[in-house]
Amino acid sequence: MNGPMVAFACLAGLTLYSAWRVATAPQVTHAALFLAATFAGVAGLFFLLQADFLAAVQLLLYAGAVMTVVIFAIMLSEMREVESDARGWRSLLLSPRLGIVPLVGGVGLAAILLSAYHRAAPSWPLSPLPAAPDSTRFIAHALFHAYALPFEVASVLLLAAMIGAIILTRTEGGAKG
Amino acid sequence: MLAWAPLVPALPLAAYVLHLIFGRRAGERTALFGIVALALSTLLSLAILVQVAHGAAIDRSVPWLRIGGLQVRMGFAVGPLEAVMLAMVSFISCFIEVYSMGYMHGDRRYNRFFSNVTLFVAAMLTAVIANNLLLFFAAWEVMGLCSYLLIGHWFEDPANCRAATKAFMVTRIGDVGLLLGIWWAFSLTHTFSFAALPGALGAMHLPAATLDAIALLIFLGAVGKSAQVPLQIWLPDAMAGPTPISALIHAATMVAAGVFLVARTYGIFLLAPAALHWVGIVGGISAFIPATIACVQTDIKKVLAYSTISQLGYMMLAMGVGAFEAGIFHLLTHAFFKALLFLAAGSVIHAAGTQNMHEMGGLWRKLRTTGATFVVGTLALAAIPPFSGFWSKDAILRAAWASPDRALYWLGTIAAGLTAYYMTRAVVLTFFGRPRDAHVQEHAHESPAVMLVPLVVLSVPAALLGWVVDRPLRQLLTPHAPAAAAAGVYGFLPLLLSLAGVAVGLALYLGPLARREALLRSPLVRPVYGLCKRLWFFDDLGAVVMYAVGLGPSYVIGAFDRYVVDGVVNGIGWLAMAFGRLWRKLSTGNVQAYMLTMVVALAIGLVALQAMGG
Amino acid sequence: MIAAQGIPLVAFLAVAAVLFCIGLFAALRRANAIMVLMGIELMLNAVNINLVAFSRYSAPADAARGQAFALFVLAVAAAEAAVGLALVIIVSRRRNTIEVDKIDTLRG
Amino acid sequence: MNFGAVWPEIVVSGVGTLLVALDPFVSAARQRWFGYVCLAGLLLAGLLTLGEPVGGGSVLGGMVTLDGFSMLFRLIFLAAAALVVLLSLDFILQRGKDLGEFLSLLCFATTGAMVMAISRDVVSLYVGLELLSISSYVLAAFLRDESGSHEAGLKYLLNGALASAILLFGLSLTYGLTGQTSIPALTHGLASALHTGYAPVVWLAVGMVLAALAFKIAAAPFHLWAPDAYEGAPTPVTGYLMVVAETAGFVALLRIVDTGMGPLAAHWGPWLAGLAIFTMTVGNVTALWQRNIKRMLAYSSIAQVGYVLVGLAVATPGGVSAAIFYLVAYLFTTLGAFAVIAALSVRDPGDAITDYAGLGRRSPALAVVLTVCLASYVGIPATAGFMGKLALIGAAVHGGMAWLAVGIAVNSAISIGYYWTVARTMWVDPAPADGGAVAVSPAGATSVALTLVGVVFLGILPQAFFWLSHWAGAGILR
Repeated sequence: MNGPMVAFACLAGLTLYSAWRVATAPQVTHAALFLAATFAGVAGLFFLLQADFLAAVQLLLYAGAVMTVVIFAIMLSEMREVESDARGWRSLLLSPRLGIVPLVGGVGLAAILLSAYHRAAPSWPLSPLPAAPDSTRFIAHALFHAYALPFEVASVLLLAAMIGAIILTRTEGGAKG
Repeated sequence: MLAWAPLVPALPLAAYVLHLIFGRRAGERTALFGIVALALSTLLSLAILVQVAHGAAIDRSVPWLRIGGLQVRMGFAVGPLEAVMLAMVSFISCFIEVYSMGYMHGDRRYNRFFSNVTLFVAAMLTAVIANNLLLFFAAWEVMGLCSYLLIGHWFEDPANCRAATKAFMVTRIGDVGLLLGIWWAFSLTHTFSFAALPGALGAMHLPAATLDAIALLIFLGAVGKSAQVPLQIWLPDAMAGPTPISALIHAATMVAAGVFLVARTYGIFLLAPAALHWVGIVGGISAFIPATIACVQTDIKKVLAYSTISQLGYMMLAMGVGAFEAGIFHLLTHAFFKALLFLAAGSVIHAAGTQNMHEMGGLWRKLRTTGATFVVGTLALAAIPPFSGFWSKDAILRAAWASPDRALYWLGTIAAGLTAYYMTRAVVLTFFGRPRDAHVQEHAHESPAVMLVPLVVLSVPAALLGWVVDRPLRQLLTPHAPAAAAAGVYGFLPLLLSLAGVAVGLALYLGPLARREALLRSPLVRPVYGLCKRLWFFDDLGAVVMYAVGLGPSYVIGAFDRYVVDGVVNGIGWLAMAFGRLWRKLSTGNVQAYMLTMVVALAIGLVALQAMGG
Repeated sequence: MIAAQGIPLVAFLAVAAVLFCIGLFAALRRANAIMVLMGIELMLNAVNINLVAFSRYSAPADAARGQAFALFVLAVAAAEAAVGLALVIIVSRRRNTIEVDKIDTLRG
Repeated sequence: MNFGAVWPEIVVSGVGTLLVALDPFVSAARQRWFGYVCLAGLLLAGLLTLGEPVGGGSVLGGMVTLDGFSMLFRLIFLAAAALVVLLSLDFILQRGKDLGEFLSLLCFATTGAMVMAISRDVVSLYVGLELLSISSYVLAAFLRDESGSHEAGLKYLLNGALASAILLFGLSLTYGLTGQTSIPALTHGLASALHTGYAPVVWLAVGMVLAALAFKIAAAPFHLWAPDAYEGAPTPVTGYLMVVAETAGFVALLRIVDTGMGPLAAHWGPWLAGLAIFTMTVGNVTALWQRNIKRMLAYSSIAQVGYVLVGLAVATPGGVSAAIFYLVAYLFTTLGAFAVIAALSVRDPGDAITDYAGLGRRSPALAVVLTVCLASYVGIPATAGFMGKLALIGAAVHGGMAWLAVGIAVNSAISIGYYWTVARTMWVDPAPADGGAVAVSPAGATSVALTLVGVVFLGILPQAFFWLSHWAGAGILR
């Protein structure tokens, strides 16, 4: 086990364990915290892959902005009936709605994906190629040249999403929302 | 004059538009739109017929669509066959509309009736002059739609709706075949043109099986429309419509369109002898079985309906044995005498207020004119010389005798005897003997002149058309055909059987009732009688087939229907409903259930792709 | 600087695949609509691991595409989350619940 | 960087921004002007589209291709959006909602669809798809106080987001296999990946992309979200989703699957064929059970999707052009039906089929148009739907999949059942005692008339559109 291998194992373990807890933690607040941990783990994986810029965006956008919105939403919806997710291991194995059927679906899909990868494994590269020295610069270059159109469209998209979120949530004329 | 032929359908179409716009305001005067237009069409088509008789013909088209390198043309063509059909259709429909003025008087949907009839005639005439299968098919579908609307004219009675839907669905089975045949032929030859198709198909040196399949698919359309066995089950039910509709659409014109289709694509059938033989077989069976069923019907319109199927069978039989011109001849004579019979029956129903012949009897005294015309029609249908039916039926059976498959001749000949028998039975039950129902007798009165005039007018061609046009028509349609082979004594056998049929009918039905009942109880007759009464189980069979493919409406299921819960909504195949219900249940409203369904489908797809792609 | 030297590409792919399925599992099982959304966010994260890993292991000329793609996925995911949470807030106000299996008046 | 190629998109999104910016300054009484501004913008964008050169090459860093396909579909989306604007003016104003915001979201969604039409790269195609989808989620929930509307929005979003994730996973695999995101490059890259040991992963990518796009077009069994979303959404939005969102899904399917995965057609063709038959059957048989007209039309639209899929499944140029033609026919037919439904529900929100009793007497014009649209759905001659079915049946027979043609024929026979119910209710059943004549505004009447003209024109003189769809579909399969 060399250094990168150990780092990879730790980050992968953190990511997958936290993700599992997002799916299974009885308390919604706990699940939200594990979600943040998952995002951080993914950012770490990006870092390991020398995608520094993406790692930073991941931390800022997800662990920062998205998590804030999640917490807000949980508070705004006043935690109503959140307990009904508070079903532990027992429901995971017994409840068709909240456990066993989704579990079989997830595990089945994972098995399909992994087996396909396994059969293609001899063809995948074993080691990364030398990376560009400055990932931020080459992403910027790509965004402003090849991907200029989607970049502009994405800005329209964020505008549309913002307008949409405002339209949906604002309260009108003093009436209770 | 020939170049004006598109006006023949265009005039009724214009009348249809007038019906739509002014119909409601015009009250019962609305009928005049259609009658005037059809009178003009009749004059025009007679003029065309005269020109065609002198050797003129026309086939004109314009480019309509260009898809890739393909060009589809639209246009019309008039030759001998089309000219004869145009004249017949416009003439009969004009008089039927006149008759309907009286018959439908006071109906709450008077305008709707006339507008639909006019649209139907426009579509029928379009189908006749179309020079390509595509336009023909479009008009053919509009005819089906009008037939559907008119069968269900009195839709307050659910039985009528049921009959309408049954007719629509059953004929659609044929239409699916026809459409596939059209597309198949088109994809091979890149043309829809009637004139070009046989040559193009013939030049391709296709395997015989392909040609047979194309011809049989086209024939399937004809089987549906012309109510041939086994798709005949819709026609008797279609009698639920007003009687003028039965006369026009379900006797004289639309049902004959199937025969016309075979005649129009005869070049294709000539390339496929096996398919042509099947046309003859289906025709022979359709001539025979419904004739037996007609012998045991009590409803006067049902007798005529089964007789129509039987006569259409003769026409198909003629096509199948290569006697193209004899088939068209019979189509022509049949159109007149069967329209006459239906209109006369309508007059009887109008007078008696019932369709059950067992409640009639002795009406001759009250309905002289109607009775006389009905008898003329009967003699024509029973093929008693010199009435028109004799000439055309004789031509068909002579040709059948000359053909390799003599079984067809025997089927047709026996059916001729049966025809004479059941028509004699109908006449006697209706008009002669002692009145069986005092109320009916009291109520009966002769119909108004507006109904009687068409009857009298139609009875002239019904009586005389046969020997008048026999030779000219043959020369017009097949100028170079050899004279029919001499059939010796077998040429006279059909006539003898017809006379025998009349004699048996008179003997049984003018005689005492007890003799008839004794006969029915005899072990030899009873099973045959039961089989005929049960319509040879065709309706049951049809129901089972429709049910099995989940295609037909559930109420086609005839007897079974009564046990199916009424809640099974307005009639689509029970299987389709059950399948739909299953999918509706999956739509539970729960998002996660939807997601799960999606994921399961994805997983199945992925596994299958992996397994198949390796 | 730690680099991914010595780790085969398929290891990253496997992590992404498992993360994708865990996200799916969360989306299918959590009753709370917010958590369903978060499950889908996990799936999008898995997509991004895929994209970045592929980009790192492919020719330099192709590398930028994967990372740019991943950036668009991030931006879209944020927008989707914003609208999704707005919808959840509306539903919670009108119905006093944010449990997806109780939001089922449209059906059949 | 030259943005000249995307002027139409810039204009439409610019109008969207303008409407929302002006919104606070315009009094409620003058909101109708937003509609006219929006229509003018869409018209301008249409003219600009027509003025674009059609070269087939790529511009904007390889993101965009200006071929016949992109031009035709841009125009389709603009026309559909303009019709929806016409039929939504009164609907939205009558409910006291903010027309400016509604129309701006409509413009954004249309921008997204147009971006999809011109994209030759999966990244811009994906971003366009998401712009369309996210705007659509908000539009579906626009009447947020009505319980159906916000429920529709939430369900649409959750399902749509899941489908997006699956689509992205598939696309990330195609990127990994080829190193490319441009669609023409995928065409070659995927074919060669098949022979270098990556076959199992290629199938994963194909399967996931197909499933996700099947979701977007609402093909069974990925359709379960659609009836709920379509029933609950505001009526004009339902029309918009059925036409624009589904057509955009077909654009993605044509570009990514037919073009990008073209060399694998022998593998996905049969799957699409199966999907087509299954979708049309499920759509039709489930529609038989519906009592709500929007929900019934939702299932009917699923069935129509099945018909269009036939054209894609045969994977021939004729099939592609038949599918494109059918999409145009479907546009007019669906928007015609929704123009009538929206005109009726301006005042009366009832969507049950029984609410249409006696419409033939209360408003013969609307009833005639709806009947014509239903006839077009069934495929009665002289309507757009008939020509479309004819083209599809022809393509299926030509492409050696005659059984698909039989499927279309049998299914259109089944579909008569439920379309007939509506027609009978309108023309036969007596009107309710309180049902007076229906008043239709000029905007509503215009949308009804335009769609009627479209349906009948396509049914009688389809030549021009056959030619257009042939021209547009020419570059799809290679």
